[in-house]
Amino acid sequence: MLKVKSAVKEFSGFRAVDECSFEVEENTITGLIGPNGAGKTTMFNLIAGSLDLDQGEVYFSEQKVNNFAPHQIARLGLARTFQIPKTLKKMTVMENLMLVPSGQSGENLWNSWFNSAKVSKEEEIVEAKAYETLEFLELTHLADEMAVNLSGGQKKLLELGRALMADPELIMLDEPGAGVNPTLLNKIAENILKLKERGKTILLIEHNMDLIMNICDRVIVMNDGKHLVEGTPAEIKRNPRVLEAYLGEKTA
Amino acid sequence: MFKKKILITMLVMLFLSLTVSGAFAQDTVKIGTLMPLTGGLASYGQFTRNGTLLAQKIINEQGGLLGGKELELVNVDTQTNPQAGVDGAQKLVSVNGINAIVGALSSGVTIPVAESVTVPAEVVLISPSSTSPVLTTLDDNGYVFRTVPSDSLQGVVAGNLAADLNHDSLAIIYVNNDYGQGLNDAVIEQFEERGGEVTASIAFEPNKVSYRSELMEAAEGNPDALLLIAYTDDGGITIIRQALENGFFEEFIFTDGLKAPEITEGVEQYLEGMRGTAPTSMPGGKGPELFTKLYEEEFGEIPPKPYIDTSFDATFVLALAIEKAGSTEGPAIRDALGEVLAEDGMVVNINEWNKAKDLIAAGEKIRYEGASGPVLFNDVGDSMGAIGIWKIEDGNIVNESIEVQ
Amino acid sequence: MALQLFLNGVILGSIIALGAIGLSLIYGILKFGHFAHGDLMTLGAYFAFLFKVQLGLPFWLAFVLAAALTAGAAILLNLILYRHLKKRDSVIVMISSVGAALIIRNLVLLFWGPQNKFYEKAIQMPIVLGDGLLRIKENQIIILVLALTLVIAVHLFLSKTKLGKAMRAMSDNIDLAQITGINTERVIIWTWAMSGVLTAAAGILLAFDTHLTPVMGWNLLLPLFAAVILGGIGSPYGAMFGGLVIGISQEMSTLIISAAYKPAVAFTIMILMLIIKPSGLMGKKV
Amino acid sequence: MTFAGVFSYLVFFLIFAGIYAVMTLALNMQRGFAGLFNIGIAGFWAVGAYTSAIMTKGPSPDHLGGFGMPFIIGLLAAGIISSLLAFLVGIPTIRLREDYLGIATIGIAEIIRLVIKNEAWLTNGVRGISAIPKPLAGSFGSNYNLFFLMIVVLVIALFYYLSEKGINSPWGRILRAIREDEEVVKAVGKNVVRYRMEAFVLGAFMMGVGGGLYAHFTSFISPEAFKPMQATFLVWIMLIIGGSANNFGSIVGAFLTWGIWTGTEFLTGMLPAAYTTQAAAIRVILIGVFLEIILLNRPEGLFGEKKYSSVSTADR
Amino acid sequence: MLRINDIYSGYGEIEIIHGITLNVEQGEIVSIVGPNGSGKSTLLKSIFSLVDIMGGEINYLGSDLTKAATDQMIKKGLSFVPQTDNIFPTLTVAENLELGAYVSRKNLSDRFDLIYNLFPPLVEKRKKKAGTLSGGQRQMVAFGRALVMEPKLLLLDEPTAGLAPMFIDLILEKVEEINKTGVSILMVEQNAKKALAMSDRGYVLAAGEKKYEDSGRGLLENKEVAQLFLGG
Repeated sequence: MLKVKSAVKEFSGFRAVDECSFEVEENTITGLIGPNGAGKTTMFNLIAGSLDLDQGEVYFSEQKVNNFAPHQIARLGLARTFQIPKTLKKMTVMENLMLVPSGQSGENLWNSWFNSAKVSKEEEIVEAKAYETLEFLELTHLADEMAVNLSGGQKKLLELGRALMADPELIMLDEPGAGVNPTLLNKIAENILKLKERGKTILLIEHNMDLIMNICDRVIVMNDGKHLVEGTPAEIKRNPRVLEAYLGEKTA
Repeated sequence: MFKKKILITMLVMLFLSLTVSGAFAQDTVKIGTLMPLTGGLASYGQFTRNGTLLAQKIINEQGGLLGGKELELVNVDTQTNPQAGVDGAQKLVSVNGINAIVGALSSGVTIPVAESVTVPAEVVLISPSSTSPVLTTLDDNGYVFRTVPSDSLQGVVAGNLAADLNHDSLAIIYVNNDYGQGLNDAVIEQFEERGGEVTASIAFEPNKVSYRSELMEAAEGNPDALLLIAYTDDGGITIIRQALENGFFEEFIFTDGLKAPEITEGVEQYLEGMRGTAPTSMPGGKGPELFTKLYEEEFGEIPPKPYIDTSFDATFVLALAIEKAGSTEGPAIRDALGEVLAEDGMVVNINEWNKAKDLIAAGEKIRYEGASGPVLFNDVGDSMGAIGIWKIEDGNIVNESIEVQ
Repeated sequence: MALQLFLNGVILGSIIALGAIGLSLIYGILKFGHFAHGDLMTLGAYFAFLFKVQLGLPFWLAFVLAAALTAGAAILLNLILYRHLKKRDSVIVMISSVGAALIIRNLVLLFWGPQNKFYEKAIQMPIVLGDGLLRIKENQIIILVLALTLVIAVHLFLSKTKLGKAMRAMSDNIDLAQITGINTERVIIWTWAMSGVLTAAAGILLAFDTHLTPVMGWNLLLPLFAAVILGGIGSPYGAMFGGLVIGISQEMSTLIISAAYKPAVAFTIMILMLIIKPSGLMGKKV
Repeated sequence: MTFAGVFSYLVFFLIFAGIYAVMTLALNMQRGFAGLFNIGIAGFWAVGAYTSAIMTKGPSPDHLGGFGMPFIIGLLAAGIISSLLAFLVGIPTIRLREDYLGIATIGIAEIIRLVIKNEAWLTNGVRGISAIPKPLAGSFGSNYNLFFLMIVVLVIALFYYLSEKGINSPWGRILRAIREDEEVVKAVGKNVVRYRMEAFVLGAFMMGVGGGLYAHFTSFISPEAFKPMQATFLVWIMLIIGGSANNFGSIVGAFLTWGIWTGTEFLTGMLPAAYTTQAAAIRVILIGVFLEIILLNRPEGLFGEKKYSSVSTADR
Repeated sequence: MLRINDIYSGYGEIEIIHGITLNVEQGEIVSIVGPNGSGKSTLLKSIFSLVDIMGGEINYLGSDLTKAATDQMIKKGLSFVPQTDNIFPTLTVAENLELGAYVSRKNLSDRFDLIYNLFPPLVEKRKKKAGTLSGGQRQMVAFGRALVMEPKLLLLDEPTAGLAPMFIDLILEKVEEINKTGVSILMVEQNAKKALAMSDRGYVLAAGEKKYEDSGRGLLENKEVAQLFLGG
């Protein structure tokens, strides 16, 4: 599904991602963990095209996607969320979601003007889909609320919803659990599992180990921009190198 | 709250602007003037407006027109900008109810005013300074006149002057507008016809800080003299000074825009004996001298700017035409303008409004010895002026000879 | 000929550079294009006219007083206008500076009228060097010396004084400057003062070489911006260099293209620069 | 002052303000909706005006022309050429930081003005193009201006409708989203540069048409009409006073500002002749002060930003 | 010397720190550790009023800091090294250091000598623009700038973030050296183990709240703390 080969990214001499390689299998939930500064978010940005690789390769669905523009990769079926939830503040929750589906004919200005019938028909479908997504997230009561008025957790859900609207093959979630209260966290976990049931592939960065342990099929640990270890959650939990990495004891 | 206040302020201002300007509208004959008081030509507009005011004063002091009505002038600032000028002209016509217009100064404003306001509204317009040849061919139903000759006329004289001064080659630097362009074309044609060679013809952008590179370009090929087509304030003086300072040229020929003592200030010794051309009065007329005297009595020293006199004349002949027509209707004024003036008419000087009225009452034709020379219109409304040659003597400008058309 | 054009370009360029330094610093620290900068330049030139011609003071004194007054005017603009708009979109601040430009220009028109003015009526004959190869006026030498002195002074100020370093630091990173204990409000005021002095100097020198008109600064504004962009926004040294490049290329362009297109040279360089290297020759990240 | 006079001036005033309103609507598309900083309006205005003039005039020895196209074609061509220009300007600059785009556009506008001034074969240079045909000239007698006003109102209405419809459509949704957070829009697979460019080009189209209207109304154009103050910054002032990202506010802003701009003329008229120059300067100063007061007290403009939405909530 | 009492802070309407109490005594090294997003940096920024304070108070050497101006804080001996963007890239190294002396210029050369002794690599880079240095050297410049302020209490926000392993140890050694000259230290650090090992006391944060407080050693030996990082 997703293959990263010897990825390298430098920021003014500092290697944020250093020869990192890993694979994500189809229809699995894979956790990407590691201490702060390990290069996880940088890795996400490299995959999603927000940053360009200095070296290495990224394959998505067997296609080499090195240095694609973000919107190009998104169109191949990759959706992502952001660590700090990004929402379109002065737009409604509904609009936040309806923005997403690609290939809407109304995105063409000409159609929006002169092909109203077709556009509004599609809009109904998109709207229904957005509403469905909100139902899935149990957010329907907020449909017409401006995104800026949502709580932190609700914004996280909205981000998730936006990822769903894209009908992606692969969803990359950057800390879906950060700053979220336990109830909401459970809900997010549930939703992620449901997505797997629907056949999606999920890659998530997370610091909440409960979440990782409970839902992940595999866990990849990054440290210092490198792929440190990889395994099932149970294996990872027992691995001494992981604990060391977290507490800052460098392996010499 | 604030929004409301702003809206109200704006509406009040709008209302005031419509009413105040038209409020004192009783029993006067109104002529609109379109003069730039801000923008690029602001330094001319103030004085050309004075020219019109002087005419107004003379006419009103001598009993007004149409049986004792006062002449009222209403000015609108064109901002030297067609958008504002056209709007202002329409305001004059519609709101102020003027009967004729003097203005505007630049052809860039005059022509759109004529095309979109005065011609459709059948209002006579006399420009004191728009020299563009376009004005001649304008489809104007005869409503557009000017008291300044088309630039082609002066160009011929300037070209001849250069040849007469035994210059074999000539460089021209001209201001990049329709005035400069027109003169430039005419000079080249005439000078080359006389066997001379124009080595360079360079347009300059007004109000730039340095013209040294233009001058350098002009000086290439060592022409005998520089013919400078410019106004004093848009770069003309700077060009003269920089030409002298850097030794690019020693011989100059000037045109009307530079006929001003200002150009010699500080550089008298270098410009001594230089000559130039300018529209002027026919031989025998004493309009210009009289005008200078009257102007200085009223406003103090007359500035060395062109078109103050032609503005005066435009106002005066409009008054003549209105008196002749006995009406303030546009078509009547238009027809009267063609009838009242004649080369062989009875001489009227610029301070003789009463005499003019009497002559008109007696059905006589008038030869108006205007401030800028005799004013006569040809059948397309252009002034048939004369071009004079002037010379710098002891730092002063003196008229030397006159070339009649 | 080329040499002469080059010299003319250097003179024009050093005047542009003086104006551009202040514009660049303000752009760098306050993050907006100050469209009233050209008109501040005009104001400075007219202040000097007031002192030198109308009040008969010696040139150097007029220069100093005019520079001080212009600095005051710049500070005043900041106090009554830009300071209050700091949190706004930079476009709003820019539009307000257009308004300020209108106000200043018309104040000049109001007090001094639309006619051209001169500091000195008499002209100077140039010193001819190398058998007519190069001509330079005494005044132009004064301009070059003064401009050079000011540029060196600015350089010393920016590199040696506490305040100068603080200005550069703020242009780099205003938040860090704040936690370093720099009183940012005060430094901003000093930045305005300094660019007021420099822009007044530019205006005075320009008028000294040619003449005064109420639109002189507005006409030079775009070349100023071109110099700033060329040098990299916020980089005072870049602005100096950019000013010289713009001045020289404008003058020398007449070797190749018609003089009528001379004003376009600055814009063309600017646009090419934006396409090739938007951060400017000496600029930081965009 | 007669009623008929005031009425005919009012019609005239509305035509002019209306042409400015077209410009303001266009700028609102670029600035208000897409966040694009165009301070070269004069350039697009001029290109539109000259294009339409050249397309519709009969043959003239003074400049390119002789196509004799109908008015409508002239306007369309004006829009198209102006958009083409925007496209070319946009290719290198639309990705840059907003103030870079601004400075690039003002530079382009000045270059355009110089080209118009100096390429006489194309534009008749400084002498300008005269006798630009008015549509159906002579058909309405003294009511002609009323007819022209109808055309202007029609254009405003059309642009207003298209702009509103566009901004409330999925297309506008993307545009509004770009203004909120570009990263999100990229992450969901939309080509941000393309939508920016579309808004820029569309705005330029409207400016071109506005320029065409101007040319046909005044029948004469010359480089003088396209200076930055009246042809660019005034439009900006209108937009800011009316309220950015609000089509209705843009139109009102244009009418009010043009009213003040020309209306404060009465100040000059009231004072003795000796002070007219001063009065004219004071007037412009007052306009400047007025603008600053609005910016300081109400930077979002009189009407502020309007909430646009692609979804109607009624049916749920 | 520093007492943070029940502080609430965050960005705009988003509250990140939910009532934390903390103190630093004269001469101590105090570390704040905790998982990502626990609010460590925000807490540090609250002290310098770089985020919005919604409640609580900050007391430093007996006076209320919550409303103090930055230059006042610096005069009283507080200085702060941010995690990123902590140098002026177009200024030279020497100029960067000098700006640290912006508020007070007493004994400047002594202070510079101290910095150059502490960070010898900076000596030869003195005239170089700080933006051209490597990450570790930049961090030295940032430290140097803060130390020139002659702080009594130095606030460090993840001083080792983004540094190569060899530099991490170096920088932390320097922190201890600085502490030995009598400067108290409050730092947020990701390398929890190392940080706690050298600290007199430590605080463990999670989700914007204080979870544990103990001596550095004590926290290191606390199994629960270790669990917190890997999930409890």
